[in-house]
Amino acid sequence: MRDNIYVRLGLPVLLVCIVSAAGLAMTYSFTKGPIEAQAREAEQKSLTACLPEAKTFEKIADASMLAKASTAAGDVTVDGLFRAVDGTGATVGAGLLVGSRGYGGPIRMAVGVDRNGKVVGVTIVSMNETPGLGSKIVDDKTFLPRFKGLASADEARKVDTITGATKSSRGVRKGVEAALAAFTAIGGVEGVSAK
Amino acid sequence: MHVVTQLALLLIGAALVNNILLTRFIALCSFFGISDNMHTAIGMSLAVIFVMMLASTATWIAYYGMLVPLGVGEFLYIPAFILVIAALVQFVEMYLRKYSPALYRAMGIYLPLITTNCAVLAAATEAVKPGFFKMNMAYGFTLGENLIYTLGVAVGYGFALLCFTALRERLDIAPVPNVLKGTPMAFIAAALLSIGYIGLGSLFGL
Amino acid sequence: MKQFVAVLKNGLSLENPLTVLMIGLCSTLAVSAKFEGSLFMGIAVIFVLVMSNVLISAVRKFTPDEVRIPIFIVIIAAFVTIVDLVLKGYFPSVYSFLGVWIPLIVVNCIVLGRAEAFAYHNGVMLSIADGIGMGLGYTLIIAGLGAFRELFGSGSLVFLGNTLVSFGPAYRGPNILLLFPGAFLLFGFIVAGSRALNRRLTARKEAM
Amino acid sequence: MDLTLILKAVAALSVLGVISVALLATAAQKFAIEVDPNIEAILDALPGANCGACGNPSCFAAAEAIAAGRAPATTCVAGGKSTAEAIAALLGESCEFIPVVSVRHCGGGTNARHAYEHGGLRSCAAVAKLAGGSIACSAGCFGLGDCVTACPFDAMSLDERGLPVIDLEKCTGCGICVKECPRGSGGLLALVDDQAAVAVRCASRESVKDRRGACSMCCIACRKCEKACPTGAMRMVDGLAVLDPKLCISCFACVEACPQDCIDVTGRAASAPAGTLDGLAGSYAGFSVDESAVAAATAQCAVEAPSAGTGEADA
Repeated sequence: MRDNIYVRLGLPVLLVCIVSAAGLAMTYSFTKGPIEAQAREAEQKSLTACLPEAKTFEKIADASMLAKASTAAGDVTVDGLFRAVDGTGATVGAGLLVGSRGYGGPIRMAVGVDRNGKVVGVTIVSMNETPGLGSKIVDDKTFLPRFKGLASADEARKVDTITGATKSSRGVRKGVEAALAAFTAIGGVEGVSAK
Repeated sequence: MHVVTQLALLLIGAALVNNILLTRFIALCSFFGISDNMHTAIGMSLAVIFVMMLASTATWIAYYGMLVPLGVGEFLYIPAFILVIAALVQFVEMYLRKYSPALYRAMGIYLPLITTNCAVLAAATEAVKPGFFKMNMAYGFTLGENLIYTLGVAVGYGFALLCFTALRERLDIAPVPNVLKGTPMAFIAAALLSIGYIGLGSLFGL
Repeated sequence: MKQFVAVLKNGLSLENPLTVLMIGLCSTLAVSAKFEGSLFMGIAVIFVLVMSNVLISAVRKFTPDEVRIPIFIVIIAAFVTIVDLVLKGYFPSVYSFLGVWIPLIVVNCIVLGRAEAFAYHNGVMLSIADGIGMGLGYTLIIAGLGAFRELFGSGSLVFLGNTLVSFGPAYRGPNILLLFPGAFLLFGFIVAGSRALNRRLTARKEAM
Repeated sequence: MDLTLILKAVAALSVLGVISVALLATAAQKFAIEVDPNIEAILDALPGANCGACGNPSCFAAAEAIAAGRAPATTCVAGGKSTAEAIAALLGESCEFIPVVSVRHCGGGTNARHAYEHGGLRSCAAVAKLAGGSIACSAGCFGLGDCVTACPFDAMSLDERGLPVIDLEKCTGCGICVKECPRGSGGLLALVDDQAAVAVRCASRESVKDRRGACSMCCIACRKCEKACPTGAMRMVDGLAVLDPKLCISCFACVEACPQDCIDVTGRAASAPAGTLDGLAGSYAGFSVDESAVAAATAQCAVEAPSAGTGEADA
């Protein structure tokens, strides 16, 4: 008995591990599609909402560009850079997905920037702020439009925060600042449209 | 210098600003169970620091050494982490009991309690998944950052636990309305302490 | 069948709420800021409890005592991961709210405790009853708390994007209810209230 | 369906599973320690989730506490009723139910030296928190009566010495006073077999020198009781006299032998029928002793026992 204690104990655990791993792998392959579709849809939706002029958003995969953007963004994460293309195929600006720190966790948002480097719109992709307080960044319809037309991080810094949602709105502001800085760092619209 | 500052901020952020007990509300089961006695609280805090460092190193290695290369990290991390943590903690407990009875009596008896302590799994999970602390590093910590972060979480846990235990010891003798005596009053005290911790929210702009 | 109902009721009995408060504390407190989130959390816990209870009770004869905890934990973790993936795929907003709490169901004392205390010693049917009873008890508490905190804290109750009840824009709720400390305060008073109630009931019983 | 993904997942988790089991199996063999089978049986009945909700650091600690009688069968919150029943059944089989009563292990009161005068809240719990308590002895009674207030059966009262006296007629052995007493865990108040006929009125674990400095009534570890006891029921453990109630034949030889008046007649044993026999050694002015009860108690004793008046109280 002493010799095969490893077998006696190990076999059941091994079986359970095999079965659950197989089961999970299957579940994963079933849910993988919806998960990715969800993410893509949410991305596209918020990008379109913040830059309505554009028809499609092409993801920029250039690693050096992403690195430049990340450096410029500082402690805000840059989750994606998109080339905004209108119906005729001309580049009308850029969409940036950034994640900034809110009160209840990360605030992920999409920032649309036009050819002149001005903010066209900001939408919140996901956030986890306290309902009724931090969630005012979405509920207060006057807040997000405050960023419209800003052209530099310095200008963005002057936007007023919402009472009772200071930390959350500061998070949004930081996100916009970082997005603008990243946009400048990758060479503005020229950098974006270069293939 | 920049790296050092960043690590220091990570440590403070994990320990105070995002205190696992009082601002994140993780690991509360043992928080109330174990906080009525200073002696127990100290033993528990030490054990938590020790186990968390050990466990998060092990889970980090399991994640980046095995799950990620195989491309299964996305969906296998929960069973893998909890398996590693459970086995490791039980092993350490048995080892201490046999070879270091003094250490075992001081903190070993709290080890089993830590397996099911949410804090360990939470810290291990957050170290590899996007979440609260991921603002400045896209996804996942390096091993060094992971250690610093875990140390912060664990120390923050211990500090909050000791603060609360001291409060409760005083509360025992305070003239509290009869119906609030005991657990209800402990909750209310925890609420006030938690409000205090929220005040740390803007520390160093973290 | 009678036993089934008895076990089911046990989970929902008068004592359960307080037990739940004390041992499922972390998630109950943190997640109950929103009705929607807490309802989904409750459903997730019911699912995990029932499924893992069934499986554990089914394999209990082949489980060596020494390694039962690792085995239970892996089974529970597998179901938790399924919940995690499904929520991520189909309810992304709920998923982002629950966040780290989904993985933490694994270490929820209720789940592991019930697996060990009940499913390991009882048949499959009874284990299902126990899982449903305990899970429902948990869900009732957490959803009730969530509804209370969201309604009185923010003035409206939102479920999957639809506003169910609203006090109108003029309502200014106590912000503390929405923040974490509010959960502590509320809990303190709930425990005190139920204790006072219990005392009164006992006193009345004695008087009779 | 992605077969390679499934294979990879299976491989990853299996490897971790095997490593974990190997660790545990090795540990179970290499680090094996003998455990009281009683504790083990209770541990098996407990959930083993180690959640800490019961206030014990682990299920093992809880099992130890239950086995030792320090915690009730219903200790486990997570396990609920089913676990409690299983444990109760275990306890019922493996150890007899012994009716217990509370007993005080301190004879200090007015004889104890005070470290400071406490002018604040009249509560033992409060005093215990202030610089380790108001009396010099680290195990003695503060005499502020937290236990008296806590007793739901009205079985306790403070006497002239400032010590709680337990009416054994009323005491149900519920253990609430032991829990309430800030020094209950140190053995100042304890639940004992209700057949125990004598009680050692000292619980100090300090050195004998320190004890003497703190209280004139302390156990001085002279071993006279041990020598006097015909059955070996009275033994010296860590410098403190301890009674094994199972061996005690209620001869009261130890009560007579004790030069410190530290051993008292107590208990509701058949040989000591009356309710309160506390302080029987009779050295305290104004403390009444039921002479007839003592007479009845001693009459049934084969060995010569001290009568109340001639006890070594005068020694």
